[in-house]
Amino acid sequence: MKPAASTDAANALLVVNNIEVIYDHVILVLKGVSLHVPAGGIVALLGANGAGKSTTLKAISNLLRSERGEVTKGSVNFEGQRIDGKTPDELVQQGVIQVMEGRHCFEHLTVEENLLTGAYTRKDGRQAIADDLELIYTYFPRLRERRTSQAGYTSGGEQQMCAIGRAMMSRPKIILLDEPSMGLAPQLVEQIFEIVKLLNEKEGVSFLLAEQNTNVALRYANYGYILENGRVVMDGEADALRNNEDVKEFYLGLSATGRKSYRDVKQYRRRKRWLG
Amino acid sequence: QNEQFMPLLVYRTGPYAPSGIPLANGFVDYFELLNARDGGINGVKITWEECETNYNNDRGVECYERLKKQGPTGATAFNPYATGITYALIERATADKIPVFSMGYGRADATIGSVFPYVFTAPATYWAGADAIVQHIQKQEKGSLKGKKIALVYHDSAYGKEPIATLEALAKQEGYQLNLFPVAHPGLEQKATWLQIGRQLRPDWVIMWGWGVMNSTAIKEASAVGFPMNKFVGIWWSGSEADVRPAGAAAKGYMSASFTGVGAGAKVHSDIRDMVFAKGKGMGKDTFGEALYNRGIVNAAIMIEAVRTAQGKFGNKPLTGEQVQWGFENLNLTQEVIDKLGLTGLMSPIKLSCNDHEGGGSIVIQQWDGKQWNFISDFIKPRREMLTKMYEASAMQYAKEKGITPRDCSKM
Amino acid sequence: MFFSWPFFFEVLIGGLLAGVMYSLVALGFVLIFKASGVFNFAQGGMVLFAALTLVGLIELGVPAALAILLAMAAMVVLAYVVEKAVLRPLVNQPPIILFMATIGITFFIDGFGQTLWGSDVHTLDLGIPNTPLFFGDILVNSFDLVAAAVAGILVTVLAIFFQKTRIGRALRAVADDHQAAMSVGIPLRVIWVIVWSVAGLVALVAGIMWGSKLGVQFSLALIALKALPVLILGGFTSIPGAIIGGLMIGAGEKLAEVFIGPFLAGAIEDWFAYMLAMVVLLFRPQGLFGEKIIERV
Amino acid sequence: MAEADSMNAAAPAALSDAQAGQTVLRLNDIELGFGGVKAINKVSFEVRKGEILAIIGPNGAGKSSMLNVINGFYKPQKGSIEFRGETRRAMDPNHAAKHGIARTFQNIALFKGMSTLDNLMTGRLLKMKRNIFWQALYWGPAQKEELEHREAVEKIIDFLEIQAIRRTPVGKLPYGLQKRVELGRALAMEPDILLLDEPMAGMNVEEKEDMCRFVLEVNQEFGTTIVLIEHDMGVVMDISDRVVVLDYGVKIADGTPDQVRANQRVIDAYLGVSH
Amino acid sequence: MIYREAGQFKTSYAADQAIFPIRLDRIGIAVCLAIAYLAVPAVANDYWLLSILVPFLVFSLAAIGLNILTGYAGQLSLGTGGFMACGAFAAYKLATSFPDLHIIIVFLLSGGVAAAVGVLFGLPSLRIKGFYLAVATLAAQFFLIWMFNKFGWFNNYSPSGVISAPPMHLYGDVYLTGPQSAPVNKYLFLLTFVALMALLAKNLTRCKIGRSWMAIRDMDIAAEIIGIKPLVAKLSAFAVSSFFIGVAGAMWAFVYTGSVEALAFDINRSFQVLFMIIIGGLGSILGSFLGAGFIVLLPIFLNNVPGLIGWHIPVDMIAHLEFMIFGALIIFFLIVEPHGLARLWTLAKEKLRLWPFPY
Ligand SMILES: Nc1ncnc2c1ncn2[C@@H]1O[C@H](COP(=O)(O)OP(=O)(O)OP(=O)(O)O)[C@@H](O)[C@H]1O
Ligand SMILES: Nc1ncnc2c1ncn2[C@@H]1O[C@H](COP(=O)(O)OP(=O)(O)OP(=O)(O)O)[C@@H](O)[C@H]1O
Ligand SMILES: [Mg+2]
Ligand SMILES: [Mg+2]
Repeated sequence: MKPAASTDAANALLVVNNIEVIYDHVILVLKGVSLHVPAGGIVALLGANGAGKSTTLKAISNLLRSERGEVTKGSVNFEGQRIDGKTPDELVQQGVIQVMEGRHCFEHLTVEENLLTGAYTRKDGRQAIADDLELIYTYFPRLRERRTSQAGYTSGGEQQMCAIGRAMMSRPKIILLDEPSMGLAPQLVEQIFEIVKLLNEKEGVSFLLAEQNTNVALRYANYGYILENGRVVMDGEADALRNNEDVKEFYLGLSATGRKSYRDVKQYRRRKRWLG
Repeated sequence: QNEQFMPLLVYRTGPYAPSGIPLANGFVDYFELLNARDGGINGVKITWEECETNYNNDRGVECYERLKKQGPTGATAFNPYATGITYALIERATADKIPVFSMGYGRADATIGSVFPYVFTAPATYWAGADAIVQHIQKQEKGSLKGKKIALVYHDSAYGKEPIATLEALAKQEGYQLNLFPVAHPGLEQKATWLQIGRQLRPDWVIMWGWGVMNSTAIKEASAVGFPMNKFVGIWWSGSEADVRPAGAAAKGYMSASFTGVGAGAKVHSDIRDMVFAKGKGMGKDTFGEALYNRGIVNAAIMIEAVRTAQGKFGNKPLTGEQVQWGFENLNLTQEVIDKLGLTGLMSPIKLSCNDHEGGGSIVIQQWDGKQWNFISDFIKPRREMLTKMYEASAMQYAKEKGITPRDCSKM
Repeated sequence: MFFSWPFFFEVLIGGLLAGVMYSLVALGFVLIFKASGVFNFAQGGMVLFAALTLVGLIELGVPAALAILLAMAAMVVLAYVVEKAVLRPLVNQPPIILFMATIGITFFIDGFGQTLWGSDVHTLDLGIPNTPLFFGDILVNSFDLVAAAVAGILVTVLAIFFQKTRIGRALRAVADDHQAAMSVGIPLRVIWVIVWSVAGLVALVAGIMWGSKLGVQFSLALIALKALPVLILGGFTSIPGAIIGGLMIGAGEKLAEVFIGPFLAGAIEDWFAYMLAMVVLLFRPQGLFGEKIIERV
Repeated sequence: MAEADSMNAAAPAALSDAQAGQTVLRLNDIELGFGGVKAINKVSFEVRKGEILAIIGPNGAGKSSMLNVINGFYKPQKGSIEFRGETRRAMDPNHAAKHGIARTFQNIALFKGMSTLDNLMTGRLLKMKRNIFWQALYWGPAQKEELEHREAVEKIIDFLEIQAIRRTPVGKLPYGLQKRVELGRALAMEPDILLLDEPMAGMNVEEKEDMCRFVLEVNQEFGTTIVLIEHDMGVVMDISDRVVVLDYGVKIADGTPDQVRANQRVIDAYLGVSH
Repeated sequence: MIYREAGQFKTSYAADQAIFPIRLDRIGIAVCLAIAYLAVPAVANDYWLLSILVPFLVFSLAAIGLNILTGYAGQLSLGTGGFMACGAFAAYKLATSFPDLHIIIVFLLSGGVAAAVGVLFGLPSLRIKGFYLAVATLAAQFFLIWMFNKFGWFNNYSPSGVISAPPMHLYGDVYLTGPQSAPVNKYLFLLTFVALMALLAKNLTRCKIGRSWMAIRDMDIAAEIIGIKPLVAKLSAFAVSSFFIGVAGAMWAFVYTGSVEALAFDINRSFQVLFMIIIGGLGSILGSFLGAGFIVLLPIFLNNVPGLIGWHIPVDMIAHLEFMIFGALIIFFLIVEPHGLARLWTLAKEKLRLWPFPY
């Protein structure tokens, strides 16, 4: 894809440095995760269920506290400043916003009101906000149709669009996207990633995306980290990862003979693990 | 340890604190006075401990259990200061042989000492109070209540229901019509009640058995529907400063029954000022001379005199509850004794016996003039022949339910 | 006792006006619930605390106007402390936990208020007249009219605050999902301080009205119990609902007490209010004006 | 009851002309609207015994609503449902559960406060018969019954390879595992028809493979009929026998995966780039 | 000794389903029971027995009852006081109408009466949820107290409306109520009774019915879809819960205070029990005990400690402090562990299991 943006941690937009996360004072979930997102980069965070992707994102956006989680070691820097002590709203104002896994729309608000809450921290006037709202509607025409429905009554996919749109309304510098493709129709998945690319190219927004859909993610990202059991077990340029044999087999479902059919994976099979 | 221990169940906090505080202060200041002035009771020092009940039955029971064994001879006598707590303590205290002195509250039928040996109701029960109020009204109505309408506004609880039987009996006897208006606890809202009374029924008199915030609310609402205050009489727990002050000017002219005196003019008051407050002791500066403060003093004094009486038989030493019970039953507070104690005008004479635990006290009607309470009647003697019959009937039923064989008081 | 129309209307009007007094308290509940999804049990305690502070200051010799300002300030400080000490550490917890925490707050401020100002009863007289007025044959109390006017103004102002400001939307978002609200950059802490402050001010107003009526004493905290049926009838989330619920409960319970009570030996108004509210809930589980409860899979 | 019997009489005729497996469930002209939104508009299709039927369509097309209609959570305004020889206006959730319809949900609907084991055990509630007094004693027949069902559930736990999380409260599990537990709960009901609403959303390829394996195995071993909503075309095309395509409330195609893949309307409405 | 389950293999599901699968826990509970039955009666004085242990046990029972309804079935209720009153008044009527009825039968029957009333007031729960239901249960609370207070029939027309327990014996001259009752007997009887009831409750909650309650609590829609009838689950929760609470109310009136008026079961009682289960832990039988212990002991502790260490604080100050400390502690516990003391206990065990490794 694109030439890799600077891999030099010092110049990166977002640097996560060896963080450790504990839930409930007893459950150690991240065991030293380091990664960085260069300015203008799209970085994918891949890994199995429970690997700690969401936790990593929440550690960055500081939403962990509200789940009784705690960063016990390491640091997070954004634009050269430490941000691990900041509140989520301060982070949003600085330009770091997260789209949470599982949508989390405001059920009782209408779709449009949901989108507008995204602009809460903005100070650039009504017109700018109205323009952006219009922009979102052009990206997601379905939302325009449902703008006056209560978000609680929209379908899963509509809620997902709503959540992404809401985050975009804050005009962030970096969006932490947690599983954007989940529950979306294939067409929409492509669309959303196209939008990601567009925002990235046009508006210079950086992305850190936790994604299960490795195929799409690696197509759009320029760098990737693979997380397993709370550790980064592999990282590299997206292209390199895509050509890695293990990634191919376990994350892309490709074998030497091309894509396997899901029908053929019936036999019991031990999964291979990188042990970090 | 030459000490006589007095347990004090108080409520200085919570919804009834406005009543509980002056009461408790009266006790404490009187004890302080006796220790400072007389060195206790015949040389036996008085000690005491307060226990906060919050006007709560189970807390009251807990306090009782906690305090009953304290002091060298255990608790002298308990003043539960709540009808519910009194009920809960009767059986326990009887078993533990500690007197329960429910002065002007609790079970009226506990007056019958042969069934309730350890419960004392002097100087007057609610039933006596109801009778005295009716007597007062009768006097105002020039002797006849025939065809008059009287409304009873009452706290819808054990306490509030106490006078109903008496008032009904009297209604039959005197020929007035009695209407009942229960007010649900805690009584913050009485608009419906007072519209019914003031605008629909329009009775000649209203009697109130209220408690806590219910009292001042009733007075306010009564004035809001234009009911005249000088036709409105409360029982003694509806007759303290805390009950009328919040109602402000509206309360002027409101009356209540009482069995204790008003003001801070008795000798005991000046003694407390000189010998307790002057030494920086005592708690009642803010509530000095209030109706309930005085009631606290009187209550403490009766208890002390019961101990003193018992000392006459058992010697000047700390006494057990059982001994104090004898003291209560043989207590004879004549006017001279009252004068000697400096309580002149604060109480009427009483004389208790084995079977009569009420002691024949008298009741007086007081009126609020906007600043203070003033007596507007003489001490009224309740008609005890009728009441005693009612007490006995009720006590016998209790005895039957509980399987108690009454003592034979003629042998005592 | 006989029935007469003028008396019926008297009771009705008296009931409606009494209901307005409940609404004043219910309003505080609605504010906090609507804006943060917390069922604030401490509202009654806040009413007591506000009134105690006000009377305490007046009794210290502070002029009434200044005392009101200081009491307002006290309520804002209280809001700040509540946010910092209670809500912040409990963000994103289920509603029952937050409800429980507000019970903790209730105990704390009940105790704290009494520690500061004592448990005795205080008279609060701001000169609101309490005289019977007659409209034709029908008696209406002037105090109740003043209370109704105050409540009317309060509701209008609050409704505008919620509808016309950007904060209003944010408040509702917080009520739906704390974490999501944080994630889009709504400063939860600021929001909470604002809401609790406003609820504190409403509590002060309720405290002044109820305190003038009952005297300022511990029992003020108990009026919360009279506000609850109003709250469920109107719906937890509706400001106008608090008023209309109040009117309905007030009128309903007074009429019931006067016209049904005598057949049931009286003192029925408390449970009648709750029964009335419950019957309404059977038909509308979210109260008359509450937001519809979303049930989906 | 009498009404139901008379309908029974008509049923065999309908069954006999089903060729590629009997029809176990047939939806006729279902219409469902919410206020202004028409979520389902005159949709009819049938579910045949032992097949894997996929329902696909863009977001908001009415797929989940369709499942809700099938198991009775939504009552359609028009149309009827034929199931087990009875024709009904709408299904009743309890009736559906009793007669072997189990499902999973798009937004996971597990019992968050309970452990995995308990969640699966809830799936067996309908099969437990002992009354409350035996249960209170937890002795004799009640205990025996409990243990029998425990054994059945343990088999499912082994099958789904979730032994390690048996005692974990499900609220704390990662998303993918929760989906698996939810499948387990549905399986514990030993259903004849299993409705799966996006069982593989949020999973990576490897996990999807596992999930497919479970679905296929259930289908083949127990002959369970499966109706499944899924957005991953790879999965849909590989494992389903038949595909129904919905687009904003209307059915636009119904056929084998290959037929559907080739259908231009489906490509326009849903697939976008061809797969 | 190391607290661990490793090395203790279970060979059957029955063993695995046991209430205390870990051996050390079993030993622990045995020790607890031994202390409760042997050591306590030997050392405790009347004050401890009557004012602390007896109410603690009665409250524990009520808390278990409410926990079944609120903690397990998720139906928030503020009607506990009303249902306790049902039990108390039913017991009184039964005991006075049929003087020969054995006291245990009286208790069980009065629990049954409370259960029936509970079911009646549980009916709205089929439509009403969450806080709305909580407030609706207040209707039950106010109505029941009003009713018992109002109609003389319930208190055998006692003029004050107070009922007091007639003397009743367990057997021979072991009296549980009335003047001849010894505190130790009351305590031992309650201990046994409550322990058995707790066992029943535990069994119910780990069985079919308990699971259907929890399912309704966690997600009622999904529960309905897997075939749980909300009607049955909710009403059975109301019935069982009210049964426990009713028995607790009867014991309160008979064994603890000996006499009560309806107002003793007012709304504050409901709140008190609710605090117990929230502080103790929703959905935990153990938590019900811990919470009851906490709420019963805390005020007594606060009242006694200053005296013991020679501090003389005026009682009103203590009372206010008690309010404040109580409030602060509730908040503190919620912050430390929103799921109550029982969860703290499990977490502690969890740590112990991992010990000496921190994670
Ligand atoms: N609030 C919590 N309390 C305790 N443990 C938690 C909590 N949230 C997550 N975990 C645990 O942390 C681990 C990592 O979870 P996380 O949600 O970060 O995984 P993930 O990589 O995002 O997985 P998925 O792809 O399923 O979303 C999991 O094992 C999970 O059980
Ligand atoms: N209870 C309801 N009230 C109002 N509208 C509803 C309700 N349920 C569904 N809808 C609407 O019906 C339409 C179909 O919803 P449904 O959930 O069935 O879509 P879906 O096909 O499952 O979409 P997705 O793939 O995004 O999950 C949507 O527009 C949704 O907003
Ligand atoms: Mg995740
Ligand atoms: Mg769907």
